Amino acid sequence: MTSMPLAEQGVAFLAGLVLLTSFVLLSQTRLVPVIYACAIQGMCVALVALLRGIVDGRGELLVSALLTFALKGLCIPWMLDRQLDRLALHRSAEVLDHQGLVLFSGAALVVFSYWVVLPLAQMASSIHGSVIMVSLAVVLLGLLMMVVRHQAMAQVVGFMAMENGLFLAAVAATGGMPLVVELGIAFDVLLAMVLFGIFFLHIRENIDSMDVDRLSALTEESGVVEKQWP
Amino acid sequence: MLPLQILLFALAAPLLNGWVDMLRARLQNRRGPSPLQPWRNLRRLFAKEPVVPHTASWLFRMAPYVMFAATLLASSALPMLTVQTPLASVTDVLVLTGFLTLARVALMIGSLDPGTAFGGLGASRELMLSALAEPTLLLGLFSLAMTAHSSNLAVLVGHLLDTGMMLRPSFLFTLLALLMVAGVENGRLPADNTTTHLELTMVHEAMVLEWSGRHLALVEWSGHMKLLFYGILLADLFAPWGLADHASPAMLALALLCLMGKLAALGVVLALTEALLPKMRLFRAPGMLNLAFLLAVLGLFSHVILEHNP
Amino acid sequence: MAMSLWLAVLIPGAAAILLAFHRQHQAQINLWASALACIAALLAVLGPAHAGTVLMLDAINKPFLLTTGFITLTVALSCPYFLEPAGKGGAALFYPLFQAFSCTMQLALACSNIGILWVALEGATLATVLLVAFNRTPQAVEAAWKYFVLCGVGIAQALFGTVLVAFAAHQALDDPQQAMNWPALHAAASHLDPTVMGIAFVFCLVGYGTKAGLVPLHQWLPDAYSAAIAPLLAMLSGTLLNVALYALLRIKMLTDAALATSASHDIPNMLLLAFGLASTLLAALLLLRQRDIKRLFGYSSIEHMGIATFALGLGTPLATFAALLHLLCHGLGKAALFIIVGAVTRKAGSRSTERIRGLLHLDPRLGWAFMAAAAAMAGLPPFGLFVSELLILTSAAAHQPWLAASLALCMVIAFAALLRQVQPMVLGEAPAATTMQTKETIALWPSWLQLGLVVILGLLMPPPILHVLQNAAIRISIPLP
Amino acid sequence: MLAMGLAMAAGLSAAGPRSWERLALQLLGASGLCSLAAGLWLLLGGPSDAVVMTLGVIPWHLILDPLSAVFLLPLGAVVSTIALYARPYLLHIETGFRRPGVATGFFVASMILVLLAAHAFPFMLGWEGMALASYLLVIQHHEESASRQAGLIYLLVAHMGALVLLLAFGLLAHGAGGPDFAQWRAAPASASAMAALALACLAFAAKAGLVPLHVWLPLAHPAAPSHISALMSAVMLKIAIYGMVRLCFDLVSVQSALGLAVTMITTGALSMVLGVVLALVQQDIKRVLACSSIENLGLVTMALGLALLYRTTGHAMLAAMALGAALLHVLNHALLKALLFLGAGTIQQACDTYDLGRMGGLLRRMPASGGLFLLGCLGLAAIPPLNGFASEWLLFQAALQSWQMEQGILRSLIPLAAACLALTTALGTACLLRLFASAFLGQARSRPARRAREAPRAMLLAQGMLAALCVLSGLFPGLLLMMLNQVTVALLHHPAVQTASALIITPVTATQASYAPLAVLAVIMIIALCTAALLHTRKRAALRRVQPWACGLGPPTARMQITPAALAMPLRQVFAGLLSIHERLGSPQGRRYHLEIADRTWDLLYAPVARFVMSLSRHAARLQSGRVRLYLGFSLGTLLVLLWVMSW
Repeated sequence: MTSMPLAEQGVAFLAGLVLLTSFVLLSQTRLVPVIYACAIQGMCVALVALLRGIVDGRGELLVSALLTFALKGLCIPWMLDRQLDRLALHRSAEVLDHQGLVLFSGAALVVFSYWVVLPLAQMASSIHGSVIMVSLAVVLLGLLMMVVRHQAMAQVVGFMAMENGLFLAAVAATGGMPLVVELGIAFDVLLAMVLFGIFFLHIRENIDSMDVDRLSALTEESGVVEKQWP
Repeated sequence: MLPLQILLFALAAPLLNGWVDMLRARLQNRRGPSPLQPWRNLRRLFAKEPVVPHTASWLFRMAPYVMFAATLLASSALPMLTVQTPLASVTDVLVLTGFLTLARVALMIGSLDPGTAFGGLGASRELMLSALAEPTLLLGLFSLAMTAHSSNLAVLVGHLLDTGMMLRPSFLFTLLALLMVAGVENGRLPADNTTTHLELTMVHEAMVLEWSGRHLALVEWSGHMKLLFYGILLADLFAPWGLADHASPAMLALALLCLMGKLAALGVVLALTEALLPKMRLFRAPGMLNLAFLLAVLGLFSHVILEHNP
Repeated sequence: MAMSLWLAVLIPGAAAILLAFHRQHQAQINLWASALACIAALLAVLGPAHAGTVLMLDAINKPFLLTTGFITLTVALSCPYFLEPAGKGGAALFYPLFQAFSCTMQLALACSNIGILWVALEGATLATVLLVAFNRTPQAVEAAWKYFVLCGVGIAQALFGTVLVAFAAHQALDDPQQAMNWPALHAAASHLDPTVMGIAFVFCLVGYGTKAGLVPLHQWLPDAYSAAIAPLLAMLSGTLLNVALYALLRIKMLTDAALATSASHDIPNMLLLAFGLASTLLAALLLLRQRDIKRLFGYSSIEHMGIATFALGLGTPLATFAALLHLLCHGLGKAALFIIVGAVTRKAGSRSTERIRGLLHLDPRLGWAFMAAAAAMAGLPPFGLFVSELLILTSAAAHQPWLAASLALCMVIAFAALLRQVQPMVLGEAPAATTMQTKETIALWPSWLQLGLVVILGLLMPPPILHVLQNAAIRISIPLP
Repeated sequence: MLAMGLAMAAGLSAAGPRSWERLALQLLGASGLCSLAAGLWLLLGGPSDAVVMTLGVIPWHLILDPLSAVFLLPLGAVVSTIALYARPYLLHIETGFRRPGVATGFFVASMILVLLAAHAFPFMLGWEGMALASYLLVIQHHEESASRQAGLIYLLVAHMGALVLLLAFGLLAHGAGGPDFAQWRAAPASASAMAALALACLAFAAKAGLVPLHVWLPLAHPAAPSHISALMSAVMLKIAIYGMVRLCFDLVSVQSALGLAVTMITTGALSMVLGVVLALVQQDIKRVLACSSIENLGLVTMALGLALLYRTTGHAMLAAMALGAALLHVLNHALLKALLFLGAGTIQQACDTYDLGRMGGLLRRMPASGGLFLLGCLGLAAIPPLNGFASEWLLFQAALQSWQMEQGILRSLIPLAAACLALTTALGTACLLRLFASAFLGQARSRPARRAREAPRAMLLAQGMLAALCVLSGLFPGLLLMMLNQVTVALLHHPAVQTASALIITPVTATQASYAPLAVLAVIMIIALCTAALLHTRKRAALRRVQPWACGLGPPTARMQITPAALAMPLRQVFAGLLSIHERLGSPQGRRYHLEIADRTWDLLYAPVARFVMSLSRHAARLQSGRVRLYLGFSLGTLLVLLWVMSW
């Protein structure tokens, strides 16, 4: 740790912070802290991009870092918060079933992603190899969160966590993709958030609860009459 | 030579039938009609006026002629007196069974044509009995043909004559099978009773019910000829001695004598079975015919496996 | 030529923006925009291969570009008929998103940057989500939510794969700016690091596989298909599935080249074979139980995608050629089929396969069209799918006899299920109760034109298209030295 | 080649407006005559011409060689007579599709394509096209659910067979390095070739309707209009036999096809026996004919198996004879079955029912078609002078020569097969007799039967042509065998029959056996005529007509007559084991007698398979349970598994 220059130490610290926030997301029951954790994660990712931009001196990386900071750090959490007010979900807490197992499997996922990415890490220059490992772990944890949580809002936050992980990977792997691609990705994520907002209203209106399991009308198991063969 | 054999065959048939009926009567210790009685019946029937049901079509009148011709044709290929018969080179064992089938089909068509209850009844029973008896006959002849590597009857009998009659298991099985089949085909007692008119039991008689006059005569005559055909077939295949190998008058006379003796013996055997065996229930007949079929297959296998001489 | 390529992509985009703000006679604008886009695509395809910085054109994406343009045109022709019950508001929502969707499709096909490819596919998902929830029923909302979540997650995984590809390119290539362009990537494919490309392939396979509806990731497809309206269905099945497999195909070319030397060089093919077989088997089994006509043909799409993936997994030039032919014929045929299915549900007044009866008596024109389209999907002779299935099975029997046998078994089950469902619908007496839903009938000639194209592609394919497909197949199956 | 072009034109022109119907039928007739001429011209010495053109993906290699010419003969004959027959027949049909001509044209064209194909892909195209076109014809009257159900099963089995055939062709193409038949002939024998041959024979057995896969045949034929079921039964089933002969004897060289030969013989024997027993108990006239097709196809397959067995044990000369017998039976059966099906069509025209129980006494109302039907029945029942007997006799001769074989087991297998053949011939005669008797003899059992009118002239002319062909090939089998010799020489380098003059055929040597049908007929005629002349010397007035005897209870009514079911009752009891028979006395008070006879293979083989597939799909449905979180779990799981696989 000590041998690395200051910037790399910063990047390592921020990557550790991002990993920590995804574990916080997994364990939080109430929605408001979940949104705040997601905002922090967004900011950390933006800061990593900023540091990488300064170190490599790539101007466009700075622009995308600022854009991500504004988008994922501020704008999207604000939108989610406004949704909470409209749906009056401030107080709603979700009972997480077998919490211990989920956290343990989260840890297992981190070990697994480390084992998978190991051959890549040696190739990348210095710290960025391990950052890729962290980003893979964050993506898998985001997916795990979407699988585990019942709340529609929590699932959206899980999706946002995955997006953060992906942005981190982009920054770490290639020092930022060409600007037009970054813009496209950011625009898509924003659009996704708008659509999620619209869907929350529809879901609330149709099944007047935000529990995703209630959304299971379309299924194959409804006993189709056994059509006898001719 | 051919017309002589056909004429002789046609005349001898009623005689054999008369002989068997007389023997059966004697066994049931009654005097019974003289062997010439069937001739007298035929002459009487030829003189009577034929009557045709108005529901019958042209087939009804044509069927007796086809039946008579087919049976006569089958007999012409049989080595009755001489080993070489003119038609032998043209027809063989399988074609003979084909003629018998043709005769039987003509009989059944004739019986079904007027559309009466009896005709249908007899035809359906005959359908079953013949459908199960014919394969046994075909198979028996087939296994015998296998021994002589040829299905030409004259060659077959010639082969049997010169190789002599050593005791072959396949011959024994085939003989038993053919005897059973002969019994069923000619409507003799185990499966069918020629003399009865009881709806429950009659097969052959039920089919013949509607014919009268010369049609009935022809049908009766071809029935007799069929019995003689089976007699001669059994005699040739299993007791071929005494057949003349060339057409000299002396040899022909000797052959005629041997033939008369053999047929008389067969008549005795037939009369005995008729007298001893009771009439079987119709659905016991398939059991017997399956046994005959098994015997024929056994004969075939014993020939193929045991007596293989390439 | 580059000009017409740009036009082919930009016209739908411009039309989308125009339709979003302009309310009057949207149908005509939509029709004209699709027609112009289709002509532009035709002109571009006829021209030589072109490798620009943003857009590129080579043997592989030419056929897809042409078919996407053509399908968009035919679907646009039938839009007014289907949107008529939705009224002004519905049309105002439908047309811009429809054009946006076709713009993203053309962009995904023609773009030379893998990043833009991903952005285009994500854009396509976003554009169609609202369309799936078009008629506001609880089922539609639920289907749209599932579609959005599952495809979003899938596409995210594909993004991780794209990032890894860029990372590998970054290591191998000298100038980082070129790291994302297909031509550069293909040129340097053999120098890419095998392990990185392997993991990248896995992520892309799971990502784009979700969009293509391969089995373990297919759950969104039947629900989305049962909720969506017919023109959207035609576009989804006709173009989106093909584009997803096209992207997967591109990544597979890179991975094959990268892994050519390493020990696990045939793992990508094995994975594709496994996915293909699993899709065909499960789709065939579930086809037996269907009672909703749109869901039935959704599963039939999964089955055909499985067969195409299986053929791609075989790897020989003949099998790849057959896979491309299969994708093209399936796209055209399925688009025509869904237009007709839409008309059938409107005419018979119900979507359940048990209540639609005696179409031939109800409306002979529609009945025969439906029978022909279903026969095309079942792989019966005059149609192209029969020829492609014939080529796939013969080449599969040569290389993997046991897998070929199981594929044939799945195809038989699927055929039986399809026949058992479609035949009662078309033949027999029409029950008196079916009220006439709509007076005016849909113009069936575009569907017949598409089915005609499928027959031409099958039996008497004109030589120019044959050569394009053949050298595309050769380029795909034999990695560049 | 011209024939196929004409057939395609017929198909297209039939799609035209109603007035073109007549043109379509003429084109169809022309294509039939053309294929007949092509076949004859080649067999009587013409060179075999070939056409090679590549059109899109499928290369169209078409070659006309002796083997395909032999199969073109029945096709040409039957198609031309059908074109003649269909015109009046179709006027009566008002239900179902308005233009059956389209499908008929394409059906004939695809059959010709299969016969001429010399490359795997056109062969498959023709094969599947044949299945699709005949499916469209089977569901011609798609109002009745029975014909829809028959169509469903028929197309399913046909498509299954086609896919299996595709796999076999794939294996063969792999072994020989290319899908062209010429490459296959040159390819060395390999293990995969044997497996491919077995697969191909399985597919051909499904198409020919051999026992385990025969259920579609008794359903499909009654559903199709009569002239189409004649075409299907007489020609389409033979195309499967053509495939079998082409692959086993010409294209694929295998070290020892012993296993295949034995299976062919046993399947043939099994389908012969089961086919004839099924035919015996059917109530529908076209079902009887369909089941008897199963029996005859079984006979041909047994003959092919015998030929294959002789070839593998080195007796090429005997193999040629068995193959000759098989091909002769193919020709004879095609002509006879077409004649019978057209007869069934005329009966249906006359008293618009196919149910034997409601016919009867038609001979008086329709003497001409009655006589022709009788000729067909006698021919098929293998009565000596007619043509059915010639091929069965030749097959018996082939079986007779089995003493030249060394291995004991094989030598005993052939006589067993001969036993089955004997049993089947006998039962076949019984079944056809029952068919003819219950349809034409006795009194009319229903009002339409009583008022039946004679068939229109065109129909009778078509049947007359077929009957003439049957009698000709019956009396002069030598002519046909001379043509067949060319095929057996091409395939097995041995003539089928040593001397095949016009009058007499002797398969091996004169001493062994020979058969001259003409002489047989001559002697029968002489004897019959002289007896008739002898008896008619005295001038007799017209025969007196009286009431038939009914135990004196007054005139016998039609109800007192025996019904077809009763006619077959004794034999049904004997073979009850093979069929699943449900007899019950229905309401009211047990006076209604119901008899349903179902095919046992249905619940032995098909029902369990269907149940298994449905249960599989029930388990598969659990995958689509509807919960989003489960789907996401699947996505995560697949990702982890793949990553693990990738990092091996």
